[in-house]
Amino acid sequence: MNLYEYQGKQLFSRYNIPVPGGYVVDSIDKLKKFEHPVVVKSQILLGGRGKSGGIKFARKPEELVPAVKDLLGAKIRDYTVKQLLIEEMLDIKKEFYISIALNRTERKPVIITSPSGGVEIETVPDDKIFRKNLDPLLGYSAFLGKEASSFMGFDRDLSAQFSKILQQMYALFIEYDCELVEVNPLVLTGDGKLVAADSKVVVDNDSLFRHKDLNNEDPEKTPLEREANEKGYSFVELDGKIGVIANGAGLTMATLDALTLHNGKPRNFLDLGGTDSTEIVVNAFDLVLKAKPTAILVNIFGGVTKCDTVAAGIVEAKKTYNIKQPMVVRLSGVREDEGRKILTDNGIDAFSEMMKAIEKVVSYVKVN
Amino acid sequence: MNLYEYQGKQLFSRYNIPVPGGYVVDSIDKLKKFEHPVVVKSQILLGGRGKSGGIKFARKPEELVPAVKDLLGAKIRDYTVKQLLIEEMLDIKKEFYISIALNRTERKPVIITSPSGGVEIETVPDDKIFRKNLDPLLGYSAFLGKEASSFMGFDRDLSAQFSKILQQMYALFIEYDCELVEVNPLVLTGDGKLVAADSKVVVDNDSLFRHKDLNNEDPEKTPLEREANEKGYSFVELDGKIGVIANGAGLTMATLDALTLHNGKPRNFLDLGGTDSTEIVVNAFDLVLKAKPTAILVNIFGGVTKCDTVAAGIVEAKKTYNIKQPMVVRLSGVREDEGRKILTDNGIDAFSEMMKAIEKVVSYVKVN
Amino acid sequence: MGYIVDENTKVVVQGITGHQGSFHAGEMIKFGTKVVAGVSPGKKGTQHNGIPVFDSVMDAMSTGANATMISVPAPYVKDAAYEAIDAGIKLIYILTEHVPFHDTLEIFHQTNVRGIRLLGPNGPGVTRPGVCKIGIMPNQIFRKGDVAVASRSGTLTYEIVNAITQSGFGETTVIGLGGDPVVGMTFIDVLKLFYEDPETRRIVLVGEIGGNNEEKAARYIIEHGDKRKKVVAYITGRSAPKGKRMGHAGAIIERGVGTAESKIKAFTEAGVKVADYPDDVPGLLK
Amino acid sequence: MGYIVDENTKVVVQGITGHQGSFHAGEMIKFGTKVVAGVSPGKKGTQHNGIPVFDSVMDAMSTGANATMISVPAPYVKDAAYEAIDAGIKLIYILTEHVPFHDTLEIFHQTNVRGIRLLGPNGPGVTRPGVCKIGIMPNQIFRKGDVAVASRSGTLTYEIVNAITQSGFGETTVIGLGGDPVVGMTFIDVLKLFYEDPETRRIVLVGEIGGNNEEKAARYIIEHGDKRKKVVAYITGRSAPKGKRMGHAGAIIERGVGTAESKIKAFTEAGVKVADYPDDVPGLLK
Repeated sequence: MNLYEYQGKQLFSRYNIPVPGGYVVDSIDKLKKFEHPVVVKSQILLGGRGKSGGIKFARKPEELVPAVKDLLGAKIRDYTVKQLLIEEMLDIKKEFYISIALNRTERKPVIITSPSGGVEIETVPDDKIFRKNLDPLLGYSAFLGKEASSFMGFDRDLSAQFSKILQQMYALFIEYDCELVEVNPLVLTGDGKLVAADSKVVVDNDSLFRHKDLNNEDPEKTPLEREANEKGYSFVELDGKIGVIANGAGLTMATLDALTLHNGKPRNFLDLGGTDSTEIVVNAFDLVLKAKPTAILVNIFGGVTKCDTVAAGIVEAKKTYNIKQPMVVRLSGVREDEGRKILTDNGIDAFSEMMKAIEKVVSYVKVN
Repeated sequence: MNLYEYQGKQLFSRYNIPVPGGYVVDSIDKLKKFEHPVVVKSQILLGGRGKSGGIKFARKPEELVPAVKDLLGAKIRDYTVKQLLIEEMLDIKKEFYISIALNRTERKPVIITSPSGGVEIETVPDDKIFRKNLDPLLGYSAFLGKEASSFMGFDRDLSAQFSKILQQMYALFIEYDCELVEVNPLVLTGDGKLVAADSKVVVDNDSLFRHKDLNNEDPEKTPLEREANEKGYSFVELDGKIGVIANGAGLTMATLDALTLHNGKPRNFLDLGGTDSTEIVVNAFDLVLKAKPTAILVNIFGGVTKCDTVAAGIVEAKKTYNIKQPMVVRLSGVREDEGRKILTDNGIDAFSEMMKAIEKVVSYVKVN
Repeated sequence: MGYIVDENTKVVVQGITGHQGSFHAGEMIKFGTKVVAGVSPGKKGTQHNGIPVFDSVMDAMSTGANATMISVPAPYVKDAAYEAIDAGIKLIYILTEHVPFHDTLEIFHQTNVRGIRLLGPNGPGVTRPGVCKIGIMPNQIFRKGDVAVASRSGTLTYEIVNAITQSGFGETTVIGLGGDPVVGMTFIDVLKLFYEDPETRRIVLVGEIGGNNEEKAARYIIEHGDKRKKVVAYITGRSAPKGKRMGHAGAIIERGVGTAESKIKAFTEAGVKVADYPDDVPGLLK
Repeated sequence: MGYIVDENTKVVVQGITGHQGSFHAGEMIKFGTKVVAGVSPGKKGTQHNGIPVFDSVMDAMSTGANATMISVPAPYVKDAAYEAIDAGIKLIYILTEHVPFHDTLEIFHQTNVRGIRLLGPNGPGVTRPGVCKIGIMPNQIFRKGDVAVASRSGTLTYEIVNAITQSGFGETTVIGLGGDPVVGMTFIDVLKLFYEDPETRRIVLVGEIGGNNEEKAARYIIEHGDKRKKVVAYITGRSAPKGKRMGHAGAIIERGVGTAESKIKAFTEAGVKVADYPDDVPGLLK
């Protein structure tokens, strides 16, 4: 789950990572009195907000209301701005980069810092980047801050500030089950303080049961995806025409790949998961039908999810939702014969080979 | 450092380990109104307080003041009672034992629990004791509570209470650098609650720099030992006649052993430590002289602490304190010749072999 | 247990009284696996499907158990794994999905420094036809043969194994690595085993988008591969859009890393033929 | 570094600009030890007694360092040790005294699972005459010979080593285990090394009250000892009263465990002669 900048900064505050003074508004009448120059920042989950016009400055009192009016409700790329962070403008002397992320390759948290901040870290040359994998059994130790500070070329005072920030970021990374805690830029102000001018915090969805304080709707999800996820399905909307129901994430992905290679674009990803229940199949149809596909493909390899259970679900769904679209079913594996019989008894054909089913369903969308 | 029962229980409270309601008094006018039967417990660091008469009961209001008067200021074995814990009397249904300690052999914390509580754990037969070494890299995990509860024969509710207490004791053990966290007895009350009726908490002295909230004087130490420790010496008072100054804990112990085997009992243990300074030697004499020894033995094997430094200290101390007792010096090792010359120049002889010095100093106390 | 599982593998099932644990323990016994114990606190002394149930893994060690299948809800997986580590279990397979990856990270490093093998989480387990099965793969799809399969997914693995079996081949070993971003065994770990195993003559790797384990495996094949053993791969997620998790937590293309193209290119450069469709795999093994 | 220290041991000193670190680094160089680097944050690029100084152990690894002497104040020892572990150091010797034992516990287990050797805390280090010295033992007392010494104390070790040398013997190795209740190496650990070392023909163990390491060593000698190597022991603390720490944090008799009597009895039963006085040790070696 991606946190908004202001949510990340609230966590930063709780972990004693310095952030600029500021507040969040979702309407113009919640603006506070102008006391010093501020930055008005759209709270959307989009990299490069600044370049896309999502950030405005109010150096004088009369500039604040227009900036807020401009941004609130504005559409920036695919995002509608619903909240603004009004934040004290910093006296920026220098910008740095610092993050802690999961290094999947090493299966360790990795610390990344750079004296070149304020730009995408991918664009910074390697010799300007300090990377250090952290042994999770050792956890955070003070020497890590010293090593990073030495690379950054910090004096004793900045080294102490930087090490403290790094230590607290690591505590946040661990305690909030983060995939990423990033500060870019980390600003050195005119009076010699390091301040987190931005925040990017990504929390592992699977850990949310122990972080009840975080309950974002993921704004990157469509309403239908959200509905499906709440019902427990892995579901992704795509821009093709063929509705897909399959079992197992790998097989579902393979199904989409096969459709695409056959020039039949899928409308969605839907994985029935590993539960053997007719109701789950019926509800899956409900979701796929809401996506208004031109044709439907059901691709099942029976294991824990048995073919006859799926067949019964297909029959019930066809009646319940009065499905008009052409539907192609492939059944193979555990209780395949029983499943096929149920379908045949209800006038539905079923392939045994996946590729035949792919070809068939693609033929329907090509005809249309 | 040993904590008093009430201090341990204050920590227990902070860690949500249930304790009986109660308060501490050091004078009779601090007694609160009698509201229910109470136990009046002497706060002294002595096992078996009860048997020694250190605990009294007040079941009725009129029994409270006499009990407090009896105990406050009383002398129990070597301890004077200065504080009393006035504590709600528990409705005891059963008594258990639970502790976490350092297992030196395994170099791991060890959990010890027993359904036989309220007696010295050493007297409980082995088959009534659950022992489990804890891997410090894994730390505490819930399964430990389940394993211990299964041994104790607890039902689901008691198992949950017991596991919580164990988990919190472990947190205390780690966070307060404890050598021992012991609850004996852990009481099961009439209404089915587990309550810590006593506490024994021992904290590693070397960790006190990070536990500024704990600042007990160790009551097991004599005033002279306390003075010496504050000045940075390892110093123990013993009941013999020969004052001892040596360098290195091992050599000092070996010196005491050799004296004892020669029937010359030492008055003290004093280790100069590994610092090379005349002043440290002079101050050591000050301490030893305060113990009023009949004779003094200085036993030095020069390494980091050099023989000539010690010799200079001896000469200075002899003048400063006008030492009258017979003194035997043994010098060997680094800068032995230079040291011996300093002593000779000031009319002091020095042996090279330890055993000769031992024999000599013992001859003085035998003559006396 | 040199080769993940063998005739001496004795399995304890943590969470045996749960729906999944109960069902799959039964299936494993039917396959011939020595399921020697179940663990379910408070059920000491009972039996479940003829399997003796214990309060703790430590107690269950009296049965000679050396491997565990963990099938407990995600929030309790770390505790279950630590219990198994503490008891001296040598192979830990975690069936559970949705385990927080920070928990898996800790479990992985704790097992790794102690020489304990970790399989999963969120994978179908390991099967050696005729020898032993731990996990949830359907019993019917296997035949003893010379093909070793390692895969990041579940059902797709069955699909491919089934195709391999149907086309006349058979399997030495099938290993499901798990669909999470952090799992216990990687393609390189299993490649080492497959190259060492004299019975394995063909190798199938079923990868997917996300991470760079496939690329590392390709490099390993170039540097350490045994050319007498043919390696075939299949990669899912060619059609996946950037930034969307395709079911598996690990199957996501982030900042340009983890694309199917990159993996297919790496395998091709290592001389590994990459199948376009699952059904094409058996043909490439010939 | 099979045998704790050898010709290839290259030492970094953590805390080289401190009083102790500075002095003993110089003494070690005089002894012939390859002291290749010092660490002191913020002093990168400087020299100390001709030794290059680095900001971190990681940076110091460029000198080929494989061992460290940690001489930093007690509150910083754990961090220094973790830094050395992280950098890949294979032998960690901690000179510092008064390290909280919980810190030592963690350091010990972290090194132990990684196959790193830990010596100390609060011991004088290790010396192989003619080869290498790490620590604070006085250079003058050694002569190359066939006696291996392991001890829980410092100055008493010098006393006994000096007596051994004066009486015409010499030493293969002298190891100070450290005077704390938890230390990295025990008598059993060093006995294994002494028995394996062909140059060692006589062994001296200097124990003291507290714990039961001496008793365990005696059992090890009975079960695994090489009878061709004579073992002599000396135990301090016979005259110590119960419950009083005799200088060393580890030297305390608690609840009847750790008495000198128990240790002397165990050694005697293992055929190990126990000296009454330090000076008696050389005589028993003959």
